[in-house]
This record gives sequence, C-alpha cells and structure tokens, in this order.
Amino acid sequence: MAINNQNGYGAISIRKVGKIYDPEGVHVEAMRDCSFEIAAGEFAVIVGPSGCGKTTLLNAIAGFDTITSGEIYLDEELISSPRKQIKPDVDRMVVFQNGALFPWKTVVENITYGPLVQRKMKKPEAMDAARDMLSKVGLNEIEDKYPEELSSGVQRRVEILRALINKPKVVMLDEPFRGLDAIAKTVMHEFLVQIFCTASNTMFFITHDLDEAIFLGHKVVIMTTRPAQVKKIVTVNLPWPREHHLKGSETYLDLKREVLEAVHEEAKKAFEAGEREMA
Amino acid sequence: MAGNRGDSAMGSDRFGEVRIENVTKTYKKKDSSSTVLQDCTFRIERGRLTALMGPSGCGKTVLINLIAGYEIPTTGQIFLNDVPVTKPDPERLVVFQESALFSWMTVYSNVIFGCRVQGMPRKEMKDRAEHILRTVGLYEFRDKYPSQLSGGMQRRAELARALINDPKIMILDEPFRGLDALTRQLMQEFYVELFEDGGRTNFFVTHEIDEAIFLADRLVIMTFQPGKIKAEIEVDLPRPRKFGMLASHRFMEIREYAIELLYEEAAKAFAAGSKSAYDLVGAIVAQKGMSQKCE
Amino acid sequence: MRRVKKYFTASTWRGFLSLMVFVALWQLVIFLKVPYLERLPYPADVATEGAKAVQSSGYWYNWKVSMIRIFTGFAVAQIIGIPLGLAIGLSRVFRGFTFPIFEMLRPIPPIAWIPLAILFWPTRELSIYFLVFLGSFFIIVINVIQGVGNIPVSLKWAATSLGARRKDIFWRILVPGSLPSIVVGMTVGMGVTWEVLIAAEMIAGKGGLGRATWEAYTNSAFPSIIVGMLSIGLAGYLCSALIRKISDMFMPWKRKF
Amino acid sequence: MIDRIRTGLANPQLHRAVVGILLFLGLWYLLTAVLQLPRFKLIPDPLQVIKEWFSLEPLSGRSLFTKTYYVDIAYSIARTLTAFGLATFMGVTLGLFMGWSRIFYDFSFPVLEILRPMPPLSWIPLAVLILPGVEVAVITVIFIAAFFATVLNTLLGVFSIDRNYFLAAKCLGSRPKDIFFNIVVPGSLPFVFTGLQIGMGIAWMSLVAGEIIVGQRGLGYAIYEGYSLYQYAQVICYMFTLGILGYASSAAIRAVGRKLMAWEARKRGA
Repeated sequence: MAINNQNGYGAISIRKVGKIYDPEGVHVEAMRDCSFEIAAGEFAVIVGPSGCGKTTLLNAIAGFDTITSGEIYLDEELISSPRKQIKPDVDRMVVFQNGALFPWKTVVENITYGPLVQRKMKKPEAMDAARDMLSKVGLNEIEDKYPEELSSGVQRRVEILRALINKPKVVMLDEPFRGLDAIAKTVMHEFLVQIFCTASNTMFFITHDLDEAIFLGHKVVIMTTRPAQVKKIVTVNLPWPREHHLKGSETYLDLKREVLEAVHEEAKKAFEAGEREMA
Repeated sequence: MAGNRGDSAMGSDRFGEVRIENVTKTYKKKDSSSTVLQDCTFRIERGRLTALMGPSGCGKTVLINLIAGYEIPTTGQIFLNDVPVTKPDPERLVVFQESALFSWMTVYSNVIFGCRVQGMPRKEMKDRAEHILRTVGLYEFRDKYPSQLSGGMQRRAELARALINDPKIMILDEPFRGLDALTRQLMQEFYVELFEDGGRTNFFVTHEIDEAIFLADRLVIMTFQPGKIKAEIEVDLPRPRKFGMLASHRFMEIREYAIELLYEEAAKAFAAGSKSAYDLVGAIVAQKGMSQKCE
Repeated sequence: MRRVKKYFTASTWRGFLSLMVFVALWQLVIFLKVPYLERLPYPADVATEGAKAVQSSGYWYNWKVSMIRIFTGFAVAQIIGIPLGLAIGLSRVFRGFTFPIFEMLRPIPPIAWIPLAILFWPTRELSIYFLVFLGSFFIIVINVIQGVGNIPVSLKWAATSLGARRKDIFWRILVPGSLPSIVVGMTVGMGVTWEVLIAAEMIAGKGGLGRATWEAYTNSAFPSIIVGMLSIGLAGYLCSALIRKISDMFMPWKRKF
Repeated sequence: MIDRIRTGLANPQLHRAVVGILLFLGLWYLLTAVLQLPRFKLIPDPLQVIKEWFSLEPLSGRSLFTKTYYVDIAYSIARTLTAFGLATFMGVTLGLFMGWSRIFYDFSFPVLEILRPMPPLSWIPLAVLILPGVEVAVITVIFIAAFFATVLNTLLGVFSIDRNYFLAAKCLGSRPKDIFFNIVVPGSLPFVFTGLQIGMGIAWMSLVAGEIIVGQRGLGYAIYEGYSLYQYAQVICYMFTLGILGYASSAAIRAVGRKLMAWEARKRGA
C-alpha cells in the first residue's frame, strides 16, 4: 500500500473529539472520545450506521460546525476545538451527499467558480484548466450543459473535479455515490482511483457501502452507533492502484468478512435504537 | 426448510406460477412507434424468488405493469396458473418503488385497505391485520401515519399491506430503493427471512446487483431497448441466506459474471444516447483495466 | 423552513425591538414634519381611538357583518368549487368542455364584477356575497384540479391492485389525496376574499369593517382610519388561522411532531 | 407546419373547447335575450356586447375604434407598470437581504408581518388623505399590493436554497459578496417569479378597485362610469379587456422567467 503523497501535506489528527447537540435542552451526544489519525496522502474511509456522527466529524474538519470537546489538527495546526474553529477554506474541500453543484451554472462555470472567486486565475486560464480536466476524464462534451441535464453519476464526477481544481490538502466526500446503481458505482470507483493517483490529496470518505470502502481505502475506520466512537480500524493491505480482479482475492474476502461483521453488529444496534426512539 | 419449500407448494394452486409468453409491448406515438418489450418469454416459478435486472430504461416497469394487469401486451400473453391476465387483481400484488403507502391513512388502515374494499368481515380483518403487523414488527406502530415512520418501517408496512391479501404472487419493484446501504442490508435480511418462512412466489425487480444475488433463486437479465431476456442465472447459494454470504467466493463469482453481462447492455444504452450515457464511457474504459491510466 | 421553538432568544428580542423602533419612527416622522407623512395621527391617538372603539357596540357589529359576508361567500365558493374541481380534474371530457370557459373568466379581476353584480342581484347584500364568492371560487377550483393531477398514479394502481373499485378510489384515494391542495386553495382564497370584501364594502356596502374605514375617511378621522385598517388586518389574520386550524383537524397525517 | 395545424385541429380537446365556449355564449344569449328572465333582463346579451366592442360609433363612446378606449388602457397600464416596477425592485431587494442576513431578518420581519395581513385596499383612505393627488394614492395602493407578495416569495426563495450550496461556496473560497451574487440571487429566482405572478394578479385587482373608488380615467373608472350611465355592454367589454391584459401580463412574466432561468427550462426538456 503505497501512500503516494511526497510533500506530506494534509495529515489529519483527531484527538478525543466529542460533540453534544443541545437544541431546546434536548441533550444528544453525537460523538464521544473519538480519536484516530489520517496520514498525509492517505485514503481513509469512514463507515458506520446512519446518524452516528460521521457527518458531524466532517463538518468540524470542514469548518461548518463546532465540536464540544477534543481537538482536530490539520498538519500540526489546530483547526477545531471547543475554543477555536477555523472557517471553511480552499484547503479542505467537501463533496456533498446529495450533490451541491450550482444548478444555475453550467458544468464549466461550476468548475471554474473556485479559482475565479479566489482570483487565482484569469477567466481564460481557468476555462482552459477546467476543459483540460474534463477531457482527461472523457467528459469534454458536457462543458456547456447544466447539472440537471446530466445523470447523477456525471454530476458527482463534475463536483469532484470542481473540488480538485483548487488543489486542496484534503478532499472530504460524504456518501457521494449514494443512490447510484452497481454499474455506475463501479465507474465512479475507477474514476476516483484514477483521480487519486494523480492528485495526491488526503481523502476523507464517508460511505455505507462496504465493497466501496475496502476497494478504495487504505484504511477503513468503523464507527459505533451514537455516541460515535471508533469501533475498529481495518488496514487494507491491497496493492495500489486498486484493480477490479482484486475483489475475488482471498485477502479481499477476508477483509470484507471482517468489516461486514463489525458494521452489521452496529447497524443492528442502531436500527433497534431508532425504533425504540420512534415508539 | 429450503429443500421442501418448493415441493410442498408445487401441488397446490395457493401459490402462483407466472408464464410470460412471447410478450411484446409497443407504444404508438403520433407517427412513430417504439417497442419497449420484444418477445419476452420466461417463467416466474412457483414458490421461488425470481429477480429481474437490467439497465435503466429496459422496460422493467412496463413488464411489471403487464404482469399486474395495469396494461395489456400488444402481442403475446401472460398466464397466472394457466389463466390469462387481463386486469389488476389482489392475487397479483405490487409493492412499489419508493412508497405507495396512502399518506392519509394510519399504518393499520393502510394494511387493511385491501380487505376492507373487498368486503372482508371486520373480525377476520382485525385478526389478520394484527397477526401480519406482529410478523413485520409494526404492531406498536399501527396507529402512526406513514410520515412518522422511518424508511425501513415504511417498506415493511407496505410488505404487510400486500401480504395480508395472501397473494399468489408478490411483485416487488425496487422496494428498497432510496434506503441507505446498511438499512437496506437489514431490510434484505428481514425480507429474505419472510420469504423463506412463507415460501410464496416472488418476483423482485432491482438494479442493485448484490441485492439480486443475495435474495434470488434465479436471476433474469434483460437487454436494453427493446427489452428482451438476455440470460437466466441460477443462484445456487444455500438457504437460509445469511449476510456473511456476501463475502463468499460463490457470491463474488456470480456477481462478476452478472456484472459482465450487464456491462454489455450498458454499452448499448450508451450507443443509444441514454441519459446515463457518460457513465458508460467510463464503464467501457474500466473493463480494459486501469493500471495504464495511473501512469 | 423550520425554526427551533425557543422563547427569549436573540431573535425574539430583536423582533420586539424592531416593533418599538417602528412605532418610534412613526412618532418621529410626525414630530419632524416629514412632508405628507406629518399628517399621520400619533400612535397614542390611534391607541386611544382603538380603546374607545373596542367598548362601542357599533364596532363589534361591523365585525359581525363583515364576518358573515366572508363566511357565506367563501363557504358557497367551496361547496360549488370543490366538486367542480374534482370533476374537471377527473374527467377529460368534462375538462374539455368547461375549462376554456373557466380560463376565459378567471383573469378578470373579481372587483371588476362589482357593477355587474350590483346590477344583477336584487339586494346589495347579495351582490357582496357574490363578489366574495368570486374572490375565492376560481382559486379553489384551480387548486383542486392541480391537487387531483398531483396524486401519483402509483397510488391509484396500488389501490386497484388491492381490489378497490371506482367508488373506493374516489373516496379513499382522490379526495384525501387532494386535501392538501384544497387547503392551499382555501388559504390563498381567503386572502383574496378580504381584498374583494373591502372594495365591495367601500363601494356598495352598508356596515362592515371596510365601510367603517370608508366612513372614517369621509370624516377625515385619521385615528379611526388606522383602527379600521388594523381591525381588518386582524380579522383577515384570524380567518387564515382558522383555516389552518381546520386543516390540521382534517389532515392529522400532516401534523408536525 | 400544415401537418401540425391539421393534427392540432383534429384534437378532440379543441373541439370540446369550442363547443364549451359556444354553449356558454348560447346560454348567456338564451337567458338574457330570448327568455329574458327577471334579473337577466338587465344584462346585455353577447351580441350587444360584441356590437358595442366593434362598433365604429359606440353608444358609450368607447370601442375598439375610438381613441378613448386606448387612452383608458394606457392609463391603467401606466399605473400598474409603475407600481409593479417599483414593487419588484424594492420587494426583491428587501427579500434578498432579509433572506441573506439573519439579523436584518429579525429586525424587519415582525414589522412586515404586522403590515401584511391588512388588505392593500384598506390603505386607500389613508393614501388618499395623506398623499398629494389621487394618482399617487392609486399607484401607492397597487405598489403595496404587489410589494408584499414579492417580498414574501423572495424571502421563501432564499430560504428554499439548499444549505449545501452555501457551504460548498464557502469551501470554494467565496466572500459574502460572491455568495450573494452567485448563490442567493440565482437560487431564489424560481420563487421570485412565482411572487411576481401573484403580485401581478393582485396588482390588477387593486388597480380596478383604486380606479373605481377614487380614480380618474383608466379601465376601472370607465367600468364604473359605464355602470352609472347605463352603458352595460361597455362594462362587459371592459371586463374582458381587463381579463386579456391580466392574462398577457402574466404570460409576459412567465416568458421573462424562462429566459432568465435557462437551467430550469432545460431540465424540463431533458
């Protein structure tokens, strides 16, 4: 498992992080004492039951929300603690669950939005860069389409490109392929592997799909139900770049079994807890 | 359980067997016509779970509408236990994509809807509903409205609404679509257990390949426009099915084989300019292997 | 948009403050003799006038007259409009015959019917009922038609599958399924209805809140005018609140939990 | 092209529409001209209306071929457009800022909520007494009518924008100004146009009321004048004229909306 980041930017350290939501005095503990490390250039996948606080963690790293205890560091710099919260910025990009391409901008306008508002590039330069990215992944014919004219698989890829053009240290993806069918997902995985090989960012990837988790990740972090803690960290010893035939290998199946059991246990707990809550 | 299930059901007419024979469905537009299904012939066997897969736009939904009797085939015929299908009937029940629960009725009213409009006596209706609600674990939730339930519970309520009518065949149109992967997995386990206990004929349409293999006895794969039957695969995983099987060799073998067949159809959809076309550019590249792309 | 219910938050204080500022500004424009606005009465005068009005029986009589007019016209509009909307929504043939007539008459502002209404109906009171009726009639019909159209076909199919006959589908699926749109139609219609009522009362009415405001105008009694306006606003608000209340009662599945 | 017209003419819905409208006119004629039922006697029959409308020398002095007719229309349009333009400009601006800034919202919304339930027409007496001249008063009342609909819908439009768009824009390095112009403005457009449609409807209604009650010239005024001078056919002509203008103005708003929101149109096309 070669981590291919040489410059060493984008290491995330999560130390004893906790989060308590308290609207109207209803005390909900979303996360408790959650600690793990993501090395620079590592592809980390987070799995766990719905509503277990994975997104809470992402929000804290991205700077959308605060935490109530613990600390989060990005490259040795404190970015989040109960006393300090760094604002969202271009070094930490988020790709959202239901997609957040601006529907009123064309594909190319979406991708060039970042460099243009940051005044990093002039318009022609940004357009060239965007077109270049699109053609590298075989999407050059769609630059003038509006997002809603595209299938959701293509929308997701455009959104990932929109994040990457800013050369962030970390890319965070919150269940980006939810709702896609098996074939479309396979395509997305190929795409991500290809992107990851050239872009060398740290990846923070949240998913519910275990095949996806093992196929993509250097490590799979399994979370418990609420309050979320780290249940288990599984290191994926598969060669990189990942190839499809790996999915039949004994190592892969062993890993899958391991992750499956751990997650299944938590999912069941969460499901039952959820029903109790509704009753 | 798994072995004698088919046998015991075989003799009776309690469960149905559906034959689809040379079914073609053509829609006429102003001056052109489009054939959605062409010469489809296959059987949904008695007491078994048949899963249907195919790319989007291959006419899966039309096929369901035909079997349910909402539409009639242009040519060919569909038989349930040798009786031709002509109109909707409670013996062939559809569980719809997303939810078709009536949002203005409580869970209980939804479940007894079929019995009520068919005029079943109140006492019998109540007993049956209670039994079925306990089976799907929704007894405590019977007075709630669908919007108050979680996604997984809504799907179970819908299964209950169909099951209470004791249909000869259950038709499920992507019933777990829109649930997150983990809830979906739990629903699949719940559903497969229900199926293995009841042993009725089931026809399950999905485009999620893991789901299809995990649940089905037999897998039918359809082609893209016009929809034809491309292949039928026997799924020989043992019953009862357990989630651990998802990581078994046999499972992965069947999966790879099915994906290969589906890719071919996906590529055709691309040539036809389907909306998901651009996903398939990637699909074709992906088949060539990706090691060279990384350099 | 859901707002967290919590009292005495920063928002509440700001809201309170903003109303204070509004009243202070009102006072200020008169004090500073801002052109035209200086003719406004002082807030305190309005308050005194309001207190006086609340104690007089004439004031409450006007409330009663306006409310009776609103509810009669509005109720008749619903009784005719809802079945008509259902029929247009359900039958293509019926829709073909009636909808164009409907579309021809709908864009004419209800207030433009005033002369014709006075001409046609034997009493003024009846013509006001008719105008109020027009104000909400077209809106409710359009909303019912949309409501029927928006019921997913899968629900009708599911019901047929389960053995429902046409009658069952109508009463158990189509009617409850279009209720949310009916409520939207009623809410919007109620707003327009008050518009029409005020105009009708000012032009042709006898008694009623609109008329009272008009009479205050002819006497140039500024504080009374503003008391009238506020009363009309309050009455309109109460009517809308009532519709919300009723809709909650009829649609328990839409309640927030 | 000819084919399309032919298939269009073969459409049974069109036949029904024609039959339906003819039936309506027939019934009207029957009730007013043939049977002459008690109350219907007073109402002119459709032939009288059409004759009056197309007459070269109308009894009321107002028809398609007289200058007065167009002067009336011009007055009404000028009033509506002035008020509506002002309301759109101020309403959209205010709505966008209210949606964009929480503090601004907290300060302005309560005042808006107190003023909003008062029907615009209830402002007429106050407007006439305070403002200089009837013309300003009428325009003010129409303005109030359209303004509230626009503000409220714009505000809803901003609230309807997916929160993730804001987060994504922040991630991409936007300053507040960028967010305002790239997210808030385009994101609320669909609702803004709904608001404009509603506003336009209420504006026409208030115009008529304003003109009837205090106006000089204009369609509403002419309707009431026609009524007092027993020119009932002209009253009906003018009602239909108002209907046509109302319909045309909302069609115009829809057209502008489609133009500005290309992404919505294409989505529907796909």
